[in-house]
Order: sequence, then C-alpha cells, then structure tokens
Amino acid sequence: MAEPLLKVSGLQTHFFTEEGVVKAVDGVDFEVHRGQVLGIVGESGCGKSVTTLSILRLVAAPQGRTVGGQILFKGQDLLKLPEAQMRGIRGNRIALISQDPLTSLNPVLTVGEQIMEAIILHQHVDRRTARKKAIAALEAVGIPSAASRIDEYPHQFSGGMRQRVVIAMALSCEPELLIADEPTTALDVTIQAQILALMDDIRRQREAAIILITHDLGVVAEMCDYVAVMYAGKVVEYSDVATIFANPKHPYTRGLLKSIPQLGEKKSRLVPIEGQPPSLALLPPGCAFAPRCTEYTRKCSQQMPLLEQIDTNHMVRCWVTAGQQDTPAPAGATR
Amino acid sequence: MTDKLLEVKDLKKHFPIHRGIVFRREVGAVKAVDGISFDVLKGETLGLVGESGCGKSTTGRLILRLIEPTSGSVRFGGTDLLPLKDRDMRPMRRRMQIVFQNPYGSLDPRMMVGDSIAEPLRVHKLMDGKQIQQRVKELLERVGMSPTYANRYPHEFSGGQRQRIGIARALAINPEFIVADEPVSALDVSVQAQVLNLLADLQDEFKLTYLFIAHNLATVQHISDRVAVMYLGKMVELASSDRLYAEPKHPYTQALLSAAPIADPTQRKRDRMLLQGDLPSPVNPPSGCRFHTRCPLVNEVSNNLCKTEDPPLGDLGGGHLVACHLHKVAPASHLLATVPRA
Amino acid sequence: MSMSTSSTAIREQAPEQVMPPAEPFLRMVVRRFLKHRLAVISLGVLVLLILASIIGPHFLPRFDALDLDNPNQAWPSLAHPLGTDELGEDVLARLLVAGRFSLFVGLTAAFLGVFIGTIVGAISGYFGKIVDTIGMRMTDMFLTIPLLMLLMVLSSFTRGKTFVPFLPQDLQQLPIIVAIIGTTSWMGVARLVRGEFLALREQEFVEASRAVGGKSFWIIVRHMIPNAMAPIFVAATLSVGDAILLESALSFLGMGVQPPVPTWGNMLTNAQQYMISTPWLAVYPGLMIFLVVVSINFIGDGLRDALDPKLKGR
Amino acid sequence: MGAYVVRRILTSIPLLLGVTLILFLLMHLMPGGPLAAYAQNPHIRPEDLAKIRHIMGLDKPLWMQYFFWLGAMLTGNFGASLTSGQPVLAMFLSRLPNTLMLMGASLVVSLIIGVLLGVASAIKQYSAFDFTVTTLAFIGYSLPVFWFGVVLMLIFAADLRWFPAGGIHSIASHGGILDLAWHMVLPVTMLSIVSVAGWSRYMRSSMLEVIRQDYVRMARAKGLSEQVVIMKHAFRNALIPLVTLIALSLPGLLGGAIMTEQIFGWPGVGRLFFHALAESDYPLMMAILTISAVAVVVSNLLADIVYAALDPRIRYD
Repeated sequence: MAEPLLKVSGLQTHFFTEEGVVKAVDGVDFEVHRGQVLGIVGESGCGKSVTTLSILRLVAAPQGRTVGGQILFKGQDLLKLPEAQMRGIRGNRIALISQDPLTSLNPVLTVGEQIMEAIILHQHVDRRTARKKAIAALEAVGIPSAASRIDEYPHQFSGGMRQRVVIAMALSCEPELLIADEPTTALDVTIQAQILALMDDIRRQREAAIILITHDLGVVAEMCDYVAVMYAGKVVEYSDVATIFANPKHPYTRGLLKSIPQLGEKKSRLVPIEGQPPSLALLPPGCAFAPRCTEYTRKCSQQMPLLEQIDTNHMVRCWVTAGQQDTPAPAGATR
Repeated sequence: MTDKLLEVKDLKKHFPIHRGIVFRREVGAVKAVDGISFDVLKGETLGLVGESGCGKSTTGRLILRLIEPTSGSVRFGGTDLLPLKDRDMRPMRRRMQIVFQNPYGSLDPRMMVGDSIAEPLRVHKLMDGKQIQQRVKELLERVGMSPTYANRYPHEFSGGQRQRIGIARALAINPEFIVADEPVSALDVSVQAQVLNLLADLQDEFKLTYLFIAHNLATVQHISDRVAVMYLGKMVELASSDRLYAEPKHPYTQALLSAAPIADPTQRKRDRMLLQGDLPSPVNPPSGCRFHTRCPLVNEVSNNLCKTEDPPLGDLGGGHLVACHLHKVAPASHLLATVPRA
Repeated sequence: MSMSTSSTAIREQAPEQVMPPAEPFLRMVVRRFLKHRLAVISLGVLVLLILASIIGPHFLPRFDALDLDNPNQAWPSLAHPLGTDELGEDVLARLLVAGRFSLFVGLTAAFLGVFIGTIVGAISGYFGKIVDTIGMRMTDMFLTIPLLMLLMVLSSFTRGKTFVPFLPQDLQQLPIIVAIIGTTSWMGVARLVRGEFLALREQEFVEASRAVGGKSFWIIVRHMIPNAMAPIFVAATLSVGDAILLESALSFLGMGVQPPVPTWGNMLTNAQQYMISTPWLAVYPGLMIFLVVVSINFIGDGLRDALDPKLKGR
Repeated sequence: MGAYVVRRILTSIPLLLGVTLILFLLMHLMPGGPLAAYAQNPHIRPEDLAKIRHIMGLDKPLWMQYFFWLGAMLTGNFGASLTSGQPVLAMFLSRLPNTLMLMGASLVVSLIIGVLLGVASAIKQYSAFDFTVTTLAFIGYSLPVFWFGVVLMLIFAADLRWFPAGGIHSIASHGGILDLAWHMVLPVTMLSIVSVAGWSRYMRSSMLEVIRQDYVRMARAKGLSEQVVIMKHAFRNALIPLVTLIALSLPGLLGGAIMTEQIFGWPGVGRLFFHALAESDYPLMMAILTISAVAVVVSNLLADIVYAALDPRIRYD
C-alpha cells in the first residue's frame, strides 16, 4: 500500500489538572489514505475529539499537552513543525468540520467573511477573487442563491444550512484531509442524511481523505472505509469497516454492536455492556475495559494489552481475543 | 379487545407570540401540537417519533398537564384531565409519571438522590419516615443501584446512573402510566441498552403502560408495540411497530426510515429516499399537507390536493392509520384498532 | 467453553468501579473554600478586626490629658501605638470604636438591602408576567437615579430626626443611615434573585417536582430556595463590603454618621484638616475600610468557588 | 432595526415618568417642602408664603403639581436658584463641561487600561501576570475612592508637589491645555481606579467565555494567526456586551465625580450639588438629580441601540 496521507502512532495527549493527570488520549494509532474515510468511533469522553485537536495541534494549553507519539502527515511529523508552518497546514491542507454548526460560526461576522478569510490567508488572493471562490464553495455544498446569501449572518441560516456553510469553509482551500468531528450529531435524521450524502460526494469528487468522528455505529457503517474504535483514550480495535462489523474481535466492539437496536430486526432484549464508562482521571491499571468485560481474566486488570496485529489490516488491543494471554509485555514497548 | 388507558382527542397547543409593549397583541402562534388524536392501550408501549420541533415532547407534557393544552381532550382511565382543578389533578399524578431526557437537569443538584426518589412519597404523604427510607432502598435496588447511594448528590453519578435514579423516582408511587421523553438519547451508546432493558423489565413487572418519545427510529421500534410518527405538530402515520417498518405508507415515514443509518456496511448500497430542504417553521406551517414542501411524491396526487387540503388520518385496516392523499381511505371512525399484542 | 466458565468465575472478583465515600455538603463547601488561600487569609483578617473592635477598646487607654501647649499630640508612642489625635484621644482606640459603628452599619444595611432585594426578586421571578414587569421597572428606576446623590439628599432630609425612641440622641442617626442605605441598594440582589428564580423555574427538576404533584409552596421551599441560596449568600457577603464603602463615603462627605460618633469615614474627613502636620491620621481609617472591604470581597470570591455546583469536580 | 429603536424608545418613556415621579415625591417629602428656604426666612410673613405657594401652584392637588412640574421640565424651565436667583439650568450648564471633562477622561483612560489588562490576563489565564492582575483588580475594587484621593493628594500634591492640590487652572497660566491636563492627572487617577478594576475583571471573564467558544477554535483551525484569532474573532465578540455596561456604569461614575470634585476642589456639577444641598437650594438640587437621571436613561437607550447595531442577531429582529 502507498504511503498513508496521515499516520498517527502512539499519540498521547494528557491534561494536567489540579486533581491529577487526565490521560484523555493515551495510545492512539491509525492511518488514513487518500480518498478514504476513517471512522473514529467511541463514547463521550473516550478521547476521540481530543485526538482530532491533537492532530491540528489545537489542544488548549497549558493544561492540555501532547506528550508523546507521532503524527506523520505525508511523512512529516506535525508535532515537530514550528507553529508558523503548522498554521500554513491548518485550514489549508487539513481542515476541520466541527460538531455544532450553531456555535462554530462567529455570530458577528457574515458567512462570506468567515469563508474568505481562510482563502485570502492561504491562497494569497485579493478580496474579489476570494469572494468568487467563497461563492463557488457555497454553491458546491448546495446552498441556493449563494451569491446573495454570502453576505448574511450565521443566525439567518437553518441548522442544516449552517453545517453546509461550515463544510464550505472547510473545503474552501481544497484540503487534502478533512476532519469531521461529529458533523451530524446536532442535526435531525433527514438533514443528517443530506449532510452525509454531501460528504460522500466530496470524498469521491475531490479525492480528499476524511476522518469522521462519531458515536453512531450506523453512520460508521454508511460512510467509512476503515474504523478505529476508541475506549478510555486508547484505540482498542482498528480494521476495515466490513471486518469490524462482520468479525469484531475486541469485547467492547462486540458489546457495542450487540447493544444497539437495529431497525427491522425485533429482538426481545438487547445485550447491554454492563457498568459505566470509566473516569479518565482514575483509570484502573491494566485494560480500562476490564471491569465491564465479559471475557475478563486476571491479567486484564494487571497489565495493559498492546494493539496487536491479528490479521492484515486488523489490530486489536486485548489479552484474550488477540491471544496475548501468555505473552509478557516486552520491556519498553510503546503503548 | 384491550382496554384503553389513555384517549387523546384533537389535542392542540399553540404557543402565542406577542408583540408590542403597551398594547400586547398576539401576532401569531407556534403551532407545536396542532390537533392530534390517539389511544394508548393498557400495558402497551406506544412510540412517538419525529424530528426536533415536531411536537412529540410537547405532546407528552400536555398529557401530564405540565403544559396547559390550548384545546382538545385527554382522558385517562375514563377521567377527562383537562378540566380538573389543580387539587383534583394531584391524585391523578400518582397514576402517571414522566422520565426526562436530560439526566443532568432532571435531578435537583442540591437534593440527595434518596430525597429525590422520596419526593413523590412525601408530596402525597403516603408513608412515614421509616417506610420511606425502606422504600427508597427497594427502589434503588430495583433499578440496579446500591441502596447506600441514597445519601449522595446527583453530581457523583454518571448519566446512566442518574437516569436510573430518575426512573426510580417515577416508580416510587406505583404509577400505571409513564411518559418516557427521550430517556436514552442523552446517554452513552453502551449504557442506552441497559436503560432500555430496565424499562422493559419494569414494564413486565409492574404492568406499566408507556408513551415512549424518541427521535431514534431503531430505539422506538425496538421498544414499542405501536409507533406514531409526527411531523410539524400533526400525526402522519400510526401502525404496529413491525408493520410500520415493513410497510410504511406515508412518504415522510418512508423518508425517515430510509434516512436512518443502518449499522451494517453490507446494506450501504440500498435505495434511499433523500428529502430536500429543511423543516418548515411551525409558526407558518405549509398549507394543505404540511409535508408537501418536501414530499418527493407531491406530484403523484392530482389537482394540487396536497397543497390545498390537509389530508385526514384514515384507517388502512388493521389499525394502520395514515394521513396522506396518496392513500384514499375513509377517515378513521375509531382510532382504536384491534392490534394483536406482541 | 471451559474458558468462558473460568473467566466467569474470575469475573466475580473483577475490580468493581467503587465510588469514593460520600461527602457531606457542608464539608465539601469548607474543603473547597479552604483551597482559596486569599479567602482564608481574608477570613482570618476579618475575624481579627471584628474581635479587636469589640474587645480592643477595653484594653486601651482612651484619653490622654490634653497638653495645652501641644494640643496636637499625634506622635506615636509606646502608650499610644498610633498616637493621639487633636483632642488627645488614642487613635487606635478610636479606630477600633469607629470599627464597631462602621461594621454595624455595613452589616445591617447590607442585610436590609439583601432582604428587600430577595423579596422583590423572588416575587418578580416566581410570578413572572405583569408582576415581574412591575418589579423590574421599579428596580430600573432606582438604578437610574445616581445612588450617591440620592443617598446624600435622603441623608440631608433625615438629619436630626428621631426614629428609634430609646436610643441616645447621638446614636439616632445610625438606624437612619442603615435605613437609607438599605432601601437604596437592593437592586442588584433583586435582579440576581429574579434571574435565578426565572432560570430555576425552567429547570427540568422543577418540572419533575410538578409532575409528581408538588405544589408551588413545596417547589419554592424544597427546590428553588435551596438552589438560589448559594448565589444570594455570595451576593449578600459582597454587599456588606459595598454598604461599608457607601457608609464611609457618605460619612466622609459629611452626610453620614456625624461626630462625636466615630466611623472610619468621618475620621478621615476630620484627619483631612491636619494633613500637613499629621498626614498619617488620614491613612489609618482608609486602611481599615480597605482591609475590611477587600477581605469581604475575597471571602465572597472564595464562597462563590466553594458553593458553585457548576465548578464541581474541577 | 428601525422598529427596534422605536420600541426601545417607547419602553424608556414609562421609566422616565417613574423616575421623575420618584424625584417629585422626594421633593415633597423634604422637610418644609419646596418652600423650606423661604419658611426659614424671618422676614417673610405667612401671607407672603401663601402667595408664593399660590404663584408656584403648590396649593393644587399633588398630581396636578406633578404634571405642571413635568411640563416645566420638558420646556427646560427648571426654575431659579433660591440662593443666587439665577436660572438653575444656566448654573448647571456652566458647570457641566468641567464634570463631563473629568468623567470623559476617566472613562477613556479606565476603559483602555482595564480592557487591555483584562484581555491580556485572559489570554494568559493562570499565569503569574493573570494572578497579579486579578488580585490587583480585587484590591482596586475594594479601595475607598475618597481615601485613595486623599492619599494621592498627600503623596503627589502635598509631599512631592508634582501636581496641584486642587482647582482646574493655575492662576498664572489661565486656560492653557497643558495646565488643564496637569490639573486633571490626580482627579482622573482617583476617579479611574475603581473603574479600571471593574473593566479588567469584566473583560477577563468575557474574554475567557468567548475564547472557549467553538468559533474561536474554528478560527484557529483555519490557520489564522493567534493575533487575528484574538482580535478579529474573540475580542470583537467580548467587547459587544461592554457597551451596555458602560451605560450602566454612569450613575456610579457620577457619584465618584462628586467625591473627586469635593476632594480636589474641581468646579463641576458635583460641587454645585453639594452647594445646593448645604443651602437647601431645592430647585437646583432637583434639576441636577433629574437631569442626571434622564442622562442615565438616555445613555442606556443609546447603549442598547449601539448594541443592536453591533450584534447582527438583534439587528435582525
């Protein structure tokens, strides 16, 4: 396979609070290739949003710091770039689509201004050209009469239209990688379908890579080529989408798939994952999922398993299912 | 035939919009709920589904009279609730309860969870102190929590645990009927199933009747015997949950089903019906059928009927009701259908 | 299969997610207050000042024989650590006695203001609609008239009046000052309480209480008041500082408490006359006011941190 | 927007009526009522007093008097001073520029310093600088202003003699602008200290609130420099609510001006008010109170209109 567009390995982003160190991201590995959609799926607080912010190096300092790992964007480690160069990448080659279209647009600037500022910054064009490009970007995401609506303020748009504006903003500089952080969570299901269809078009037409953060396994199944499942700050399983759904290996992934009701298949009972998601400030030693796990062994609560390759393109972090029970962790192994 | 526990007829709630400082006048109204009728049978779960702003949550609150309806009637166990005075409504509240969507907002942050659970018992002066403590312990255990948690504050618990506390409070006075207003949509995916199973178990154990409000079709379909679909303050379709999924008749229901993502990558290539545009405002809903502005089948009906005439809710037989001009059926004379219980 | 049974067996001992032991509300508030270092120090300073004002004057020589050759014997000495003033009175003793009056007026005026403000705000916020409109328009009106001017006018009108018959003539002015400060400085609290009540009324837990059949009285007593208490308490604390500042400003302008009843404000006015010869006389009273007010403000800040449930877990 | 302005003006009217009513009643509660100054004069006989009472309409029912009084106010007729006999309005207007100068200078100075400090400490939240600014703001907020004024005078006028101890001009250089500025330094410093503390505290929390917003993160994600993110996206949004606060701060500033003028012998409206109070010159007192209250209402009105102009969400309404 060709060199990935983005390769994240061993990423660790911690928050240093008064109460102690919160390991929001603590061992995240994945790759994204051109024209592919990678889904990062997990529950609230599993570190998926912090992962995206770490890629863009936008984690709020001074409490939040990326303390380990590599983020290779076309072979270049983003974590080692000077800030000025990093700014040239943000919005230009890697763009963000955030969760809540209501709050991610500045209420006192017109949508045109907000799209144009990135174009002017990165493409070094004058305002007239930037405006034309901004109108084109709005048209591309399906906003009717874009030429006149460009001078309106965000509150004059509906929720679905706002998310289109945010996407237009992200696309304006034709980035190679789009990071969409729960782009449809705040939207209704019929609007969600519109936005997902739009993102699918973008991927196909522009050959951009997309990282799609979501907690909705349905969205993952519809949109993604590869999936990274996160739990308590770590990637616990990574594979292509067909494998994840047909042959999940990690007990958490399996539990998730069993616990969601599926349209059309009437089960009398769901099979839930028992217990509560852990607090990141007081993680148990060993596997964070151990207390809720149906396949628990004593080792699980003693030592954190590694993300092991069990098949081509299939990695699992589990002592039991990856057959790691008897392998002692090599000293100094990256976690 | 099963008994009706709840009969809702032509229920309306218009929130007035005022203008003017000196002379306040009504310039319009948000027609949140605009004339809906349905029955809930004893022991069943009726699902109420629709997108945000369709009036489903308002409907739940109108039934419990947490919001005063503009017009219509709500009969509960044969008693019309709407004309009741506060004093007469209070005993009725012992028979009907609500579980809220937001596990963070629905518990008083300054009240220990034991006191929150005991509140209904104290309000209705049903037991003395010792009995109340005993009852709170039982309730906590019943919803799967340790009885020692009674003297803790809500902020110490996770969302799923709080939702269990909310359910325990609703159960405290042995109600017959519970409105569950999006009880799992604020919860983590892995916890949702726990709460759904708990609700199902409690229903069996205490012979409860549910009105289950949600926007997630799969969840509603899983838990409900029958499902009603709402769009912009109106009910567009009502059928048994299996039938609604297998044979949706209203174009909106069809669109809703087809828009819902399915957690199965092999089904990705299925045909889908994508709706254009946004939800219209409930202040000035479209004329005729409210769905006509987004309906892909609007041209299938002659004479522009969809734009001019509001289709009545008609019975297709077997308790399958639909409000659409595409389905020429006689208006439903009685809304209660003979639905085989699952 | 054997694997699954064995793991189930071990599962019994799987580490449970144990909750830390429950912490009583009061202890939590105290613990969090103690984390605010400046607030703790301020509390110490304030307590010390109050105790000193109450018992201090009993242990200090109040007067020295007036030396007619040197009537302004203000130089500090061992007997008079801060010196004496132009009348031969020990400055420290007078400062402490003045502290009694300043603190008394500040505390009672603030209490009155908070009381009025809470009632106006609670009524406005709970009943809403037309009641709210009237209450808030009234509040706006009082906010429109410049407070200090209003106080000066009221104070000049009420000078020499007798409100409380059994008080000595000298002290008649105290309840008047308390009354006019209290009745003109309730607006901030009124707005705050109204805001709290309006917000609380919309909270789901209030709706939940109504759903189980809670009456208005029950909801107000069991839910609204406990939840509104914290901000009111903080505002009340801060308004003590404001009232002390107002009283001292009035007294400084000669419109508040008049000598011979000493307050820090009128001591400062008096000291202004001797600014060239004994400038430090002007420093002490101001310093006392400042110390008290800054302590109260820091305590208020500490209380806000300690009581605010939104800051929980941070 | 136009409809909004009209609506906002209309809501101010009952407020103004209410305030004038309060002030009117206050005047009648005065010991001796509006004629107290005459009543104390032994040369005025009771029948003269009755005549004056009649001429001034004081024998009419109270509500009628209120409307007469209101009518007179609306036409700018505030009556004549009881002590000098001059029209009250003229006396007031002659002093107004001095006070406006003082308040204006203080507002500008305190806003600039306060806003800068607040923004800087918000950007460097939890730093030593932030901690210092926050603590100093608390201290400034707790300072008794008059004492601060007296101490300023003690140090910089009485001891160091860097600045004049009072007045608005030196006798020698009458009218020079530098001379005026020299005289303004201490009074403006005194008047600004509390405001600087207030603005910096407000601006800090406002900035912290805005910096947390998603749109600020989005601005960073576009690759904008930190400077543009702060100035264009955060600062503008944080600044808008300040407009309302400036208007709300006016009554306090006026109170501060009274004390400042008193300490530094500044010949402004504050001292005039003092004089009126001391001499029981009710027409003068009432005029100052009423005009001040009206000014506050009008400035609140203006603030709301400016706010609406700055915030498109309201303009749209």
